[in-house]
Amino acid sequence: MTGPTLVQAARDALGQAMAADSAVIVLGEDVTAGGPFGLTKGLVDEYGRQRVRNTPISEGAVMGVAVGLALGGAQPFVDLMFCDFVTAASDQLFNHAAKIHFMSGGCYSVPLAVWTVGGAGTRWGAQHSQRLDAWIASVPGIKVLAPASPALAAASVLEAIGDPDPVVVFVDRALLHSRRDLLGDTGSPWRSRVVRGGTELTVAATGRLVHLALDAADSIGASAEVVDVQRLAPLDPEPVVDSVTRTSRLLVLHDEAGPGALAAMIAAAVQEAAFWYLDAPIARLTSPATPVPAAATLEDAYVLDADAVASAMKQVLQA
Amino acid sequence: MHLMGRRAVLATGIVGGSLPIALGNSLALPDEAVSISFFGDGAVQTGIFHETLNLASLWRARVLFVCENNGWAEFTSRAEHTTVETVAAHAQTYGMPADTIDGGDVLAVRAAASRLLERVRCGNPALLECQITRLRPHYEGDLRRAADPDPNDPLERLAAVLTDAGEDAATLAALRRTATVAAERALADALNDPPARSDDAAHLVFRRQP
Amino acid sequence: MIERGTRPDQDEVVCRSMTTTQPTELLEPLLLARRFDEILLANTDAIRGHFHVSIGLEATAAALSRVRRSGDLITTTYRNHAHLAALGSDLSVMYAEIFGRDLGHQRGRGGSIHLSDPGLGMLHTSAMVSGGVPIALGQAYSLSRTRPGAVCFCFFGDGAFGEGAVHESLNLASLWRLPLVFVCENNAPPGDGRANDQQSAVSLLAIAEAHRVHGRAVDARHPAAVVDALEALAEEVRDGDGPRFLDAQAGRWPGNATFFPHDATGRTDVRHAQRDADDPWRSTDDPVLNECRRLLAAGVGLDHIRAIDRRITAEVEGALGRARLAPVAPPEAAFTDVVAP
Amino acid sequence: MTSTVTYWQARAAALGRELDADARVVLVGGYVSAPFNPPDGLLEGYADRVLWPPISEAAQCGFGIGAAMSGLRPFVPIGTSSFMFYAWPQIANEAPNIRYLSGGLVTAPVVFHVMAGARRSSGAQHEHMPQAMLQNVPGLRILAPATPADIDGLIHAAFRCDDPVLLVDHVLLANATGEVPDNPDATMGRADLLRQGGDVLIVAYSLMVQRALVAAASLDTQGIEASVLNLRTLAPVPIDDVVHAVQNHPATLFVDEARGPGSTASYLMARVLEQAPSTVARLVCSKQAPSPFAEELLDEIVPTAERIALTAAAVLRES
Repeated sequence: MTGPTLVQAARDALGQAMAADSAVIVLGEDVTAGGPFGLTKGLVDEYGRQRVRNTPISEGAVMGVAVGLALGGAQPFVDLMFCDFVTAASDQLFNHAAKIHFMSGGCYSVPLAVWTVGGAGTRWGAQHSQRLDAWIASVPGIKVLAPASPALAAASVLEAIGDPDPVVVFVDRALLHSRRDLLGDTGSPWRSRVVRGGTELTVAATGRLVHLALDAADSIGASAEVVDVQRLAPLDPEPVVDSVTRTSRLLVLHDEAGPGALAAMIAAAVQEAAFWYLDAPIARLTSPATPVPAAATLEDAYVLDADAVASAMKQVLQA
Repeated sequence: MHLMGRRAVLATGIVGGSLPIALGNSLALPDEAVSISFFGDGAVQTGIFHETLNLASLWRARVLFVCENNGWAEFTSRAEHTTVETVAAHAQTYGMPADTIDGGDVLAVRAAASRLLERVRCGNPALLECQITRLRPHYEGDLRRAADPDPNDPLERLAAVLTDAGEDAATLAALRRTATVAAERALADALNDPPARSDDAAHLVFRRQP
Repeated sequence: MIERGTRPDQDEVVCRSMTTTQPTELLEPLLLARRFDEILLANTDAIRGHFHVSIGLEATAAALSRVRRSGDLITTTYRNHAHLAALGSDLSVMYAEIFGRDLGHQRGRGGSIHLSDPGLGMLHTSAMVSGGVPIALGQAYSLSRTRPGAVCFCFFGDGAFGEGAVHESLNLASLWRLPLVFVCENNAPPGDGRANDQQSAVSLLAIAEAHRVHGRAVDARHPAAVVDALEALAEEVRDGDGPRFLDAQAGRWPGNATFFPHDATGRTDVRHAQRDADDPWRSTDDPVLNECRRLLAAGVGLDHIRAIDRRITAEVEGALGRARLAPVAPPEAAFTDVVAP
Repeated sequence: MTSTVTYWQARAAALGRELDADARVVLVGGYVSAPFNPPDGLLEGYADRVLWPPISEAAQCGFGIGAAMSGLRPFVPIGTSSFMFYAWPQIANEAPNIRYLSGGLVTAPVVFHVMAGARRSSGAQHEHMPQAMLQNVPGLRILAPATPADIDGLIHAAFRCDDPVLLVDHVLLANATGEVPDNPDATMGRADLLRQGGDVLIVAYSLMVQRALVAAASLDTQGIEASVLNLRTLAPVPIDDVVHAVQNHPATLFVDEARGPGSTASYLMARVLEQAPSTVARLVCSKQAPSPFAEELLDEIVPTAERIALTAAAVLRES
């Protein structure tokens, strides 16, 4: 695996988009310094401070500025660092960006791209480790992509910037420095797709859990079909449904805390569409319903790992 | 609450919500063009107002912030919302030119806006605080608070100014008639318009369906 | 609401290092805070995850330890080590929390960025920029109803002025005349005629004043000056005169970085207070050395200062040792205390 | 003993009772009934117990949290639920983490109250159901009354809970009538079977309960007997009650005014299917679009009694 890491690939794609279109403007805290994860590294040297704009810690206003830029014909790209900070930007994202096309009767669209990183496992504690993709995906009017490989991250960045609607690219922190490819990841980031064929069980997963599912399937020698559900909004369950009609069993994996809204929605969609094909109850594996703890022992107990995925797969196969 | 024109008019139902959008808009506009953001004095106590004014000043954005200050935020008087006397004072804190004027005097509004817009076009965001009287309740149908007993109707005041300047009553009456006819015609057109097509609702969510 | 009986009484805790009025009374909390972070930086192998240190900001913490009274409440930030250490929080419990041990106040759930100590009136520490500021409003209001004369100290950094919540809070505190002392630990270099490169106002005090919250700016490189300013402001607030704001302008420690601090200056040597240095940190910015200089000028001997330093350093190292031996948080503790049983 | 009252009367009476009973109770804001409902005298009767914050939702909600942590019992009416987004950092990222981060030493017993959902012709920015997102926030309890007895009992329960509570209210419930017992039924976390019928179970909460009752009455005329289960509590969701009811019916509808992805309904459906996999179930959620202003459009989006009844009849034909 000698290709770029996920964040390097995303950075290159962002640079490519900026080179191709002078309307692309990057906004965020510390973006001139490259951002906390290197997403904007070096961009200021090539494109200057007008197009790579450092902002104060004003997430609400910055998201609003991006909406205004988008309405004015620019292609803003907001680096929202941690997805936990979507709390502070939520009014502009959920109440404005998501709705202006609708409220204006289609007069205006908001071509806004947002990049954000989330997920536990790096000892950042309760307020910097949440996975809040389900929130964003539950608001009509926002598209959410969750790429799980460098190639898909690059494609997602390019698609998000080229799209006429608000698109959030949601990346697992655990994958930022991963170089691992996935089957078929040169295809469109807008469709869920099978990344491992199998006949006994379908596993629907997103982000880092796609890789865990692949590893777990190998380790227990199961004939599991793994579907990478990378478009979280509008949710794209058809490839999962399609797979379940062949395997008759489904395990849904998602890293959200608590009730696991996205996992539940996938389960509900499959139940409605493929009820008569199912040989076993649909199972879901999500993070526990607690805030994310900081201590290593506690966080390790919290985070879903390959063992948990493997045992969930075994259970579904035996059910 | 969300009436939007086809050319560069955006309305939001969230207090303070349009302020940063106007700022972002101005950054995308060609030179010389400006963004104008209207809001009420209730928005001044939202955090987004302060975030936006700071950014606008920092980035020398071409925005004119126009506060229509009627002394009421939803159902509560300004005195119960803040101890700060004028909205303009906040703008000055962020290094912006600002004026507080009688917003019921349309000629004064035009003069002050023109003056500030010159500054705005040079990259100095500015704030115009128009002190006005609330003539209607917070929303139509709210019976709990009557209209202000001393209406300071800007139209009547302008009519008086024009009359003093020698405009004859017939001309003024004709102007009123023209406006009334236009409004009535628009109303009639709207009433004749078919109801919104129900299949539109879900189709308007995205410009491009993925 | 604090559940009683589980931690030492706060009066007992606060009096721990305050029983005397020696000229060196300010030096002790300063050194406790400084040595705590320096020794932490030498033990990063035990830290799992993210942390910040308070080096360079100890003056406000030390001043707080002089001005705080029993019954006062405090909200701090992700940069909180000095606040707890200077107030006399149990250092081994602090280290334990940072190392993810069960002994920590948060039982390992919070880590460095959420350190708090309810026994000291620090009920909850938000790690979000400005997160604790609105919460301080409600705490101050409670105090105004239940403990006249008590105040809430609300700490935040200069970056928090970017967040709208701080502006909303300043306005509300002023409107309702809440017993609240806003303390901005400001380590941003001033900009070109502006408070800093993220602010368009001429100063942070000017922003607070615009919300009718009056206050002072103080050179927080000099701890004694901070004590005077904070004391005066807290008195005005205790008298029922509404909230006050302190712009505590600290120097910037060279080791601060975006994510992880690095030990840029090594162990502070109090003997530098007597020597010339050519770097700004040692010559002008370091509040610990500045306090040593003040003491030397007042006739306190260097040997006396060094003796105090040795005692405190030994205390901190002892605490570190106890924390390192403390058992890790048991995994099942990840799943409790989410809601009331 | 019971008495028959309107929902808005029951709400004012319950709050008055709590204010009388406990001097620590304080209202941080007043939009809990007025201006949404007829004057109920509450704000006038307890003027000295009501604080009127400016339009500063973040400060208002943080204030409530701080006051709760330090000994008061604040009730924070935010008014229109869409305005919660301004206070999202406080409601979603501070209040629910306090008990957990303090290792159980500190609690924040604050009650947030919102008027959620489509009240008709208020448009996309005033008709959110954001509580569905907050299901994914461990540490927060969410209550959703549907009847006068519910609001009476759940206000009582909320003030006796030591965790932060979100009370999801609905403007269109104001004129619902029903009996209120003399002693409030303060059971939190139990669902209530409001209507018994053997053919189909309709699970709903808040306004959708009232619509489900209307739908059930119309199904009666077609010879279909429907049960209506009122959830009352959304977090923690009364899963045992739901599973029990589901197992006694050949088919189940999960009705929710929230949009499907991330809704209580989809979560419940997934949970139920894990425990009762042979259930024939359907989701009846708001469609994936913001709330339109025009009523003709709104009725396309938000479930109506008619849509509930039609779906019930359709699912029975299939099962």
